[in-house]
Amino acid sequence: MLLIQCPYCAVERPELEFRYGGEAHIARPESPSELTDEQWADFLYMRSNPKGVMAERWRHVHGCGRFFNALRDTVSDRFLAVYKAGEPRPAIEVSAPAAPNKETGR
Amino acid sequence: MTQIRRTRSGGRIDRSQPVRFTFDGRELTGFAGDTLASALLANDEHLVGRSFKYHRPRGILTAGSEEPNALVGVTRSPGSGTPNLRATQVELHEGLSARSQNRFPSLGFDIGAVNDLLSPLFVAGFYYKTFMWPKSFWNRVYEPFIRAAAGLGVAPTAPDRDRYANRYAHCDVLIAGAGPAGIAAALSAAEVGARVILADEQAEMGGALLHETGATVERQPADRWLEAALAELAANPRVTLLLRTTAFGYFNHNYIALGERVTDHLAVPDPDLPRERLWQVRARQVVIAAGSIERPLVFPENDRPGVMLAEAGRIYANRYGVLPGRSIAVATACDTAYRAALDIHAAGGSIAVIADLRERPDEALVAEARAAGIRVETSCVVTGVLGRKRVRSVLLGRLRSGSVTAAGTVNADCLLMSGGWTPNVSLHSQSRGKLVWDAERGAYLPGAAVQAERSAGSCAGVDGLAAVLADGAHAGAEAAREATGTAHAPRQIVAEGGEAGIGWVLGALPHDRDAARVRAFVDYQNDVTAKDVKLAVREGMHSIEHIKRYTTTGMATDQGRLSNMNALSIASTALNRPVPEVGLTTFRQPYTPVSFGTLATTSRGDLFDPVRKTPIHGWAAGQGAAFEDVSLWKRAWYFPRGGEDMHRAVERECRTVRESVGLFDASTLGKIEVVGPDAAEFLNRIYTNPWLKLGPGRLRYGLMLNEAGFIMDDGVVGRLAEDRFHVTTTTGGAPRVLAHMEDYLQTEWPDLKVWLTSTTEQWAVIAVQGPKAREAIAPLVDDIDLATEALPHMSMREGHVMGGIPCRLFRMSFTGEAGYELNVPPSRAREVWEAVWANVEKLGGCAYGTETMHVLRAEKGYIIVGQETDGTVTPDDVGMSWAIGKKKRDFVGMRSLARPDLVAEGRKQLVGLLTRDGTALLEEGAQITREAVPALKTPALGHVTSSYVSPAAGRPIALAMIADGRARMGETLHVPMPEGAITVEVVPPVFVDPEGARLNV
Amino acid sequence: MTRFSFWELARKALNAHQDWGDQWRKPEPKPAYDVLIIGAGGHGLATAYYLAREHGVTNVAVLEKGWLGGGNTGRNTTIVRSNYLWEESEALYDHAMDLWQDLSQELNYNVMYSARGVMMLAHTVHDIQVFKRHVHANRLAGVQNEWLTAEEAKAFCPPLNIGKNIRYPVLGAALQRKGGVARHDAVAWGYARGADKYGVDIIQNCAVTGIRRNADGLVAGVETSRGFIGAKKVGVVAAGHTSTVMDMAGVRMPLESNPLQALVSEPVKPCFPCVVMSNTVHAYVSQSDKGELVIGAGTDQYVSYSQTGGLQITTHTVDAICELFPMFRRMRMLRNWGGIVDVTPDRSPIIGKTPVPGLFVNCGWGTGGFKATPGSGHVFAHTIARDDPHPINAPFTLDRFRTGRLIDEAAAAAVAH
Amino acid sequence: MSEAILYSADGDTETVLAAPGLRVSRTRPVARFAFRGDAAAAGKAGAAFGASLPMTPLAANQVAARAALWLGPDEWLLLAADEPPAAIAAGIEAALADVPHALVDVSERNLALLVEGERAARLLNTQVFLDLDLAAFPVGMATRTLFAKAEIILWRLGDEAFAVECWRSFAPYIEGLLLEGARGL
Ligand SMILES: Cc1cc2nc3c(=O)[nH]c(=O)nc-3n(C[C@H](O)[C@H](O)[C@H](O)COP(=O)(O)OP(=O)(O)OC[C@H]3O[C@@H](n4cnc5c(N)ncnc54)[C@H](O)[C@@H]3O)c2cc1C
Ligand SMILES: NC(=O)c1ccc[n+]([C@@H]2O[C@H](COP(=O)([O-])OP(=O)(O)OC[C@H]3O[C@@H](n4cnc5c(N)ncnc54)[C@H](O)[C@@H]3O)[C@@H](O)[C@H]2O)c1
Ligand SMILES: Cc1cc2nc3c(=O)[nH]c(=O)nc-3n(C[C@H](O)[C@H](O)[C@H](O)COP(=O)(O)O)c2cc1C
Ligand SMILES: [Zn+2]
Repeated sequence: MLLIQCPYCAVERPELEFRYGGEAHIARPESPSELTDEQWADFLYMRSNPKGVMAERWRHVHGCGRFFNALRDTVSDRFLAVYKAGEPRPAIEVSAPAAPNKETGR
Repeated sequence: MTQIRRTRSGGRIDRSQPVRFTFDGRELTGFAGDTLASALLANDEHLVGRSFKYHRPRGILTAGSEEPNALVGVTRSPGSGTPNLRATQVELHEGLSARSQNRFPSLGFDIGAVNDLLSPLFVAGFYYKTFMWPKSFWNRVYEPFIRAAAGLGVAPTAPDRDRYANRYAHCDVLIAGAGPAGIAAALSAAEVGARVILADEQAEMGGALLHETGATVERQPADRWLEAALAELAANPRVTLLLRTTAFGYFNHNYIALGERVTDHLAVPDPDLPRERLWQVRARQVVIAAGSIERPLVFPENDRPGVMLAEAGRIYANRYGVLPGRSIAVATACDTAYRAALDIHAAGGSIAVIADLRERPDEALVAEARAAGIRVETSCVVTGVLGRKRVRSVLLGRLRSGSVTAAGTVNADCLLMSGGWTPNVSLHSQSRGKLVWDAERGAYLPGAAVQAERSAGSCAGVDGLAAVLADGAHAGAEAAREATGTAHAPRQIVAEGGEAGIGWVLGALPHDRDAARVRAFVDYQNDVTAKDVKLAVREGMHSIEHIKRYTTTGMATDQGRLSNMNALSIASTALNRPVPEVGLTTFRQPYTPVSFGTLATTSRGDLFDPVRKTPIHGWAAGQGAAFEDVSLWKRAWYFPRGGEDMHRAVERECRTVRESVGLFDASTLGKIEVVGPDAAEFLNRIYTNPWLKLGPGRLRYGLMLNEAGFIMDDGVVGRLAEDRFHVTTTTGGAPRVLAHMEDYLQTEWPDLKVWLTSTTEQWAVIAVQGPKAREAIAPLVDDIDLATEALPHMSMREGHVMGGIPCRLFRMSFTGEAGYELNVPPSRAREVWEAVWANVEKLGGCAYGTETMHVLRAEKGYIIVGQETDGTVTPDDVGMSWAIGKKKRDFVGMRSLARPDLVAEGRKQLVGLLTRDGTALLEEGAQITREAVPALKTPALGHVTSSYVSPAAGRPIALAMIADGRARMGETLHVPMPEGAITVEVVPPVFVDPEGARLNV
Repeated sequence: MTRFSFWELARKALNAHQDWGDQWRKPEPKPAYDVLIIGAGGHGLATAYYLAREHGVTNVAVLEKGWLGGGNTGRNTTIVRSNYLWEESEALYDHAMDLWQDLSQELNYNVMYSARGVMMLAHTVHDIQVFKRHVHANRLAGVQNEWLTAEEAKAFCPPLNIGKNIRYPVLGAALQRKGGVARHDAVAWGYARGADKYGVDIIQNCAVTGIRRNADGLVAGVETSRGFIGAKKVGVVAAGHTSTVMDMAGVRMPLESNPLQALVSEPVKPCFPCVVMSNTVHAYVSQSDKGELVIGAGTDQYVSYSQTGGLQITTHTVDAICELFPMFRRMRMLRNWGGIVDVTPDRSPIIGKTPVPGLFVNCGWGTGGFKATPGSGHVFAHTIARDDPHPINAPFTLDRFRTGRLIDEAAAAAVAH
Repeated sequence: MSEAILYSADGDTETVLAAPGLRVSRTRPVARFAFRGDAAAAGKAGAAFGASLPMTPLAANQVAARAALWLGPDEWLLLAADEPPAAIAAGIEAALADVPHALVDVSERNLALLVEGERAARLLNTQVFLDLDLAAFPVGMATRTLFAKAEIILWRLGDEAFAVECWRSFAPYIEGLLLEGARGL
């Protein structure tokens, strides 16, 4: 179970207090009706789903209730940063530590 | 004769306390402090189980949790046995009843052993190649046969009455394993004031110290020091010592799961004690001090009862006071087996020979053995054993430049073996730590840590008691420093004895036997032989993962703890690739099997999930209501009277509501108070409806879509004031809706000044519906004018009832009748309910449940989200375009409604259905077709979403979603059922009072 | 290639099984192929097999970054059923169901398809409505499915607790009798051996790291850890890794990858005769031919590629198992693992063409694609060979997320596996 | 800490469980409000309420029979045992007439249990996953968290005393688990 730092409560809490909110920084378009179907589908459904560092939303639902963002490495599950909603993605560009290649044993 | 193999003295057992137990129904005796294994051995019982596939007789191989052979079932009461327990871990208690497994009719004579004769056929992967013809035989003959033969013990059949507990814990330093390394770590860490948890899976702490009889620590005998060290730790309030507690899982972010076995070792446990307890520990730092595991030698017939690991033999002799045999041969590639031989010899055992694979073992050791009168052979390999259910003699071979010549037979009923030691890297690996191949030691060692953990002692490849203690102390101090920020020198502990064990061998040993006829076992429990591993490679299974899955090596209940390294080495040879290139299979939790009860802890019955009850629940239960589960809530479903079934009760309730008045508990509806200057604007964006112009004191039905344009929830919303709304949601949808609103509010429109508060449980809701509804409540209302002009349909007032009980009074209807909803404080709700009830009764009314509510609303064509809709339905589909604010620029889901498929022809639309014969009740979920007997795979036009006998319509009615439904009014369609199709007519989905006249009485 | 049979086994036993050969070759990659399949899971291997067998396209390579069958094919709970709701799904999964019936014989590899019945439990009035809708829809489509009362469910699965003493008592069940389980590894191996027989190259330890397109935007081949391999057509069948592979061609996907866990108990003698699924309390359980209870747990909520998951996911499922089968509290978990599943917004797969000419994708099977393996491979092979979808997979386009023509099994069924 | 003034348990009827080193009791009703707004609003609200709203995460401020618990950056729980809710609300609303905020009466929504005694923390840790060591969870700390599957607000009133606030319908579940946890603790 992940241990997640809430930037509002300033404490680390177990994942059970949090609800995942999917990829971060996908702002709802200002005027949806002006978008083409493709653009709207992009907003609704297309996700980067990266293997490596990902900006994602969490909500401290059983804590302060706030949404915030985090950078997490989706291979190691390690958090690199947490930041409040509305703040820009921090410039930490940590390359994901190479996953041990279990398949080949090398 | 009892306990003939018991030594005269020594060991940690309590000779003053004999303990009676049964094995396969036979009564035997051991001593307090014995394990089942040591007690059986004391009684010279070696044959304890049968193997998985070939049903070969098997004995006791180890003295620990890695035991693959001696698995037994232990029964406390009929039907509640625990299968597959390791005899080496089962602590003896008075009356213990254990049974051998996987044999029929008896352990000594097992019919399944024919499989052993067929073993030339039953090689790795054989079942993939056969049992395919005739086809029908697979399910009827072959598979049942395979299944019956496989499996080990027998699953319990009676519900488990035992309790299981849970505990969350935090610590600075968690130490897994309380051998010398773990204890030294604990002492050092505790010295700094760190919070320490020290857990060991055994019944006693001490690890190797429990049988290191010759060693001294701090110039005392090892066991004396151990006692003092444990006393010191026990006296420290910041240290938690957990016995019989296995660290079984190492999860993300230093989350470690421990399983504590609390009562299985007790003859008569205190009923208040749980059987097992799950510890979920978040540790700042972890020290893994899990020791190492001795490795078997892979030689022909190495699985015979009587063949045992050398250190296990030593443990039985030193710790349990049991000699593993009358005449004991030792085969080894490692120094530690000499210590075993010498200790057993000292305990009165007879050592027939030490056969050492190595050409030049440590001279001092050889000399010591010979001085004790023990025959030592070097360059000598064991090539097999004779005896079927017990070793009778041991075959030796002489090793010369790789080839083997026979070197005679030694009479022995026990063979101790050692192929060296495998560091226990399981937890490190679970924590995602890498492993590093150490060619010199022939072992994988823990590499760099990924989480906050370190390995210490034998599991880190550190050897020799003094070095292990020093390593443990260092690890403890380091861990404590990192956890607490306080540095402290590690505890200095001097020790002598417990020397390092040098020497090892991996893989199958060479022999001079007929290769085609003999079998050397790699994975004992799953009967995987060296030949199987080679066959897998021959068939193209070149990945170690394929080899594992094709042969099942490492997949038994010991998870390859003893076998993986040998299998790997054999594969490496067959593949002609170095070991580290072949790689290891993945270590997974649990470290040892953990019972489902431990994982489920207290979760059962009403504690499985919260049972939410409304303040009216007790009253309803008192009236004999039936309840249904809706999300976590219990809702009154119907109120049967005098033996009514549901249909009769519902019919009566429906009729009563339409004729006079009904009382309904709507407390479970979700409620959200939306407050702030931008509240109306917020709701405008969240709901399809317009809100800006709704006046205070007015109600409006709101429809909520998800961003994909599909109906997500609905409910009535009241405006309490300019900046304050009382929102209601469906019972099940309440948490979802609040989360959805918070999401948009916080992340899309943070500029809006509006806040949400759940008030679901601030208000109990008493719905009073029917032509006499006003009469029923009027006498109770203090300060609200109920006249239609003052309080028209879809309006609300705040006031009081019954002399000062606050009430938000809504005039609204979900039945088509005039109705009110009294929102009152839950603490007073029962009072109010009963007062209303008294009036309702006087008026000839009734209480009704959710089923009647469903019928009444269906008669009016009101949808239920989740019943008429299923996540693929738009407002227009259910004829609710009217709920969409036409002038709105945007709301959640609006853009999606314009997508091609959502505006396409042929969408399913809400309609009513009447059966042609006027009597048949359609089944909800039934399909609707054009033809009475459609050709197979003809797509249905739609399905019945709701169907009830309608007392008001005097016939069954139904709602349905049908393609182009609104254009089909009057059309005749069919509902094909197994017994034949039912003819239906498509009608508008309103069956009662289409004009809504009844609302305004 | 040796044909497998009892007699062959007996014959080979005479020479101590020394004469068995590779079940599939270990070829070096050729410079180019007509078709490259990325991902040697069951779906990828089946695709290659049917390309060769049904369409005569044999100049095919399957590229696998690890060992074949090591993805979700090798780590799933093997539940096979076809009683899905929507016509599109019924057609797809029942097509697979048809192929399962003779798969062992077809592949000459015993995949141990065991039609022991899959029973889905209803615990609420809403569950009953949903399951009955399935039963009726399935009947019209010729898909086996029947409704059982709680007592009938208990008769079919005696360990089941249908007492009222549990939090969500069992109210009934939907049963597909020909649903069941199969031996997951054998499916991968059988298809691998079958494809290999037709000349398909299966290249393991070969990770695709890039997708090359020519000047016209057409697919030209792939970069791999073993160099460039040319191809006219490329089919991506990479399950949990689909997004990363498609990203190499610049195509964004409506997918999220989550760890999904499963566990097995220690093996015991036969005690559980069928497959039981309950989405309401979250339990998926069957007993394998080896005797372990095979139990499906849930997904972690977050995107992860780690093949491990949280303890709470496991305990949550074991809670439910113990409620439904209270005798199993004394059973013990032997091993718990995870796989990475690719989940689409409507929980239905995407099988078909992509915006890139020559690039095809088969993904989004999420938590439930093992059962579809034969059917999926079969229709995907058709799609690649003809450059045109098979009627069965025609609705499962990527474009449906633009038009809104979703095939939302999750919304309709709320059943995962 | 003057917890007795705010939360009071009286009589045997309120006792959920009593064991050596352990006592769990139900409390008498108190007034409760969810207060939402920015720091300025909170400042004014505190002044009107009589116990200032803490600005530090997880802090609680108690003044006699009133307390304000920080629940989020714009959210506080106000508790009062000395006046009926309506009167308290009127006072706060009056002071905040021009300041955007939300004050919602949740007096009836919640119930509170007192968990006290030497083994209180240990008992709570059967279902609460927080570190309840005094250093990690000092007296006066309050937080929303989970008790098994029920959301609670946990407030440490003393070295060996905790208040557990929960939604009304979850109380039997929490009590049931406390009783279960107390066995063989
Ligand atoms: C725990 C669990 C339980 C499940 N239970 C069931 C069930 O009961 N019933 C059911 O029907 N389904 C179940 N599923 C789902 C099912 O396992 C999958 O849908 C199915 O196996 C997918 O098969 P596949 O061939 O598409 O994928 P996989 O078997 O995952 O194959 C994809 C392959 O692509 C390879 N690959 C990825 N990236 C690259 C690259 N860049 N280069 C080369 N190769 C690459 C991977 O290594 C992998 O081998 C379960 C899944 C899990 C994880
Ligand atoms: N490597 C060798 O060659 C070798 C061989 C034999 C003996 N020794 C001696 O053994 C001793 C090693 O000391 P040590 O402390 O490293 O190991 P140890 O074997 O003495 O102790 C390890 C302890 O960890 C426990 N354990 C293992 N996994 C566990 C888990 N997951 N959860 C809970 N408990 C677990 C075991 O029950 C055991 O008590 C030294 O005295 C050393 O000289 C070493
Ligand atoms: C249906 C099924 C049955 C399994 N049975 C066993 C088993 O009896 N013993 C075992 O150790 N592992 C068993 N496994 C788990 C595998 O050992 C392994 O954990 C899984 O394939 C995932 O691979 P990984 O753990 O190497 O990542 C089984 C897996 C599946 C899918
Ligand atoms: Zn927070």
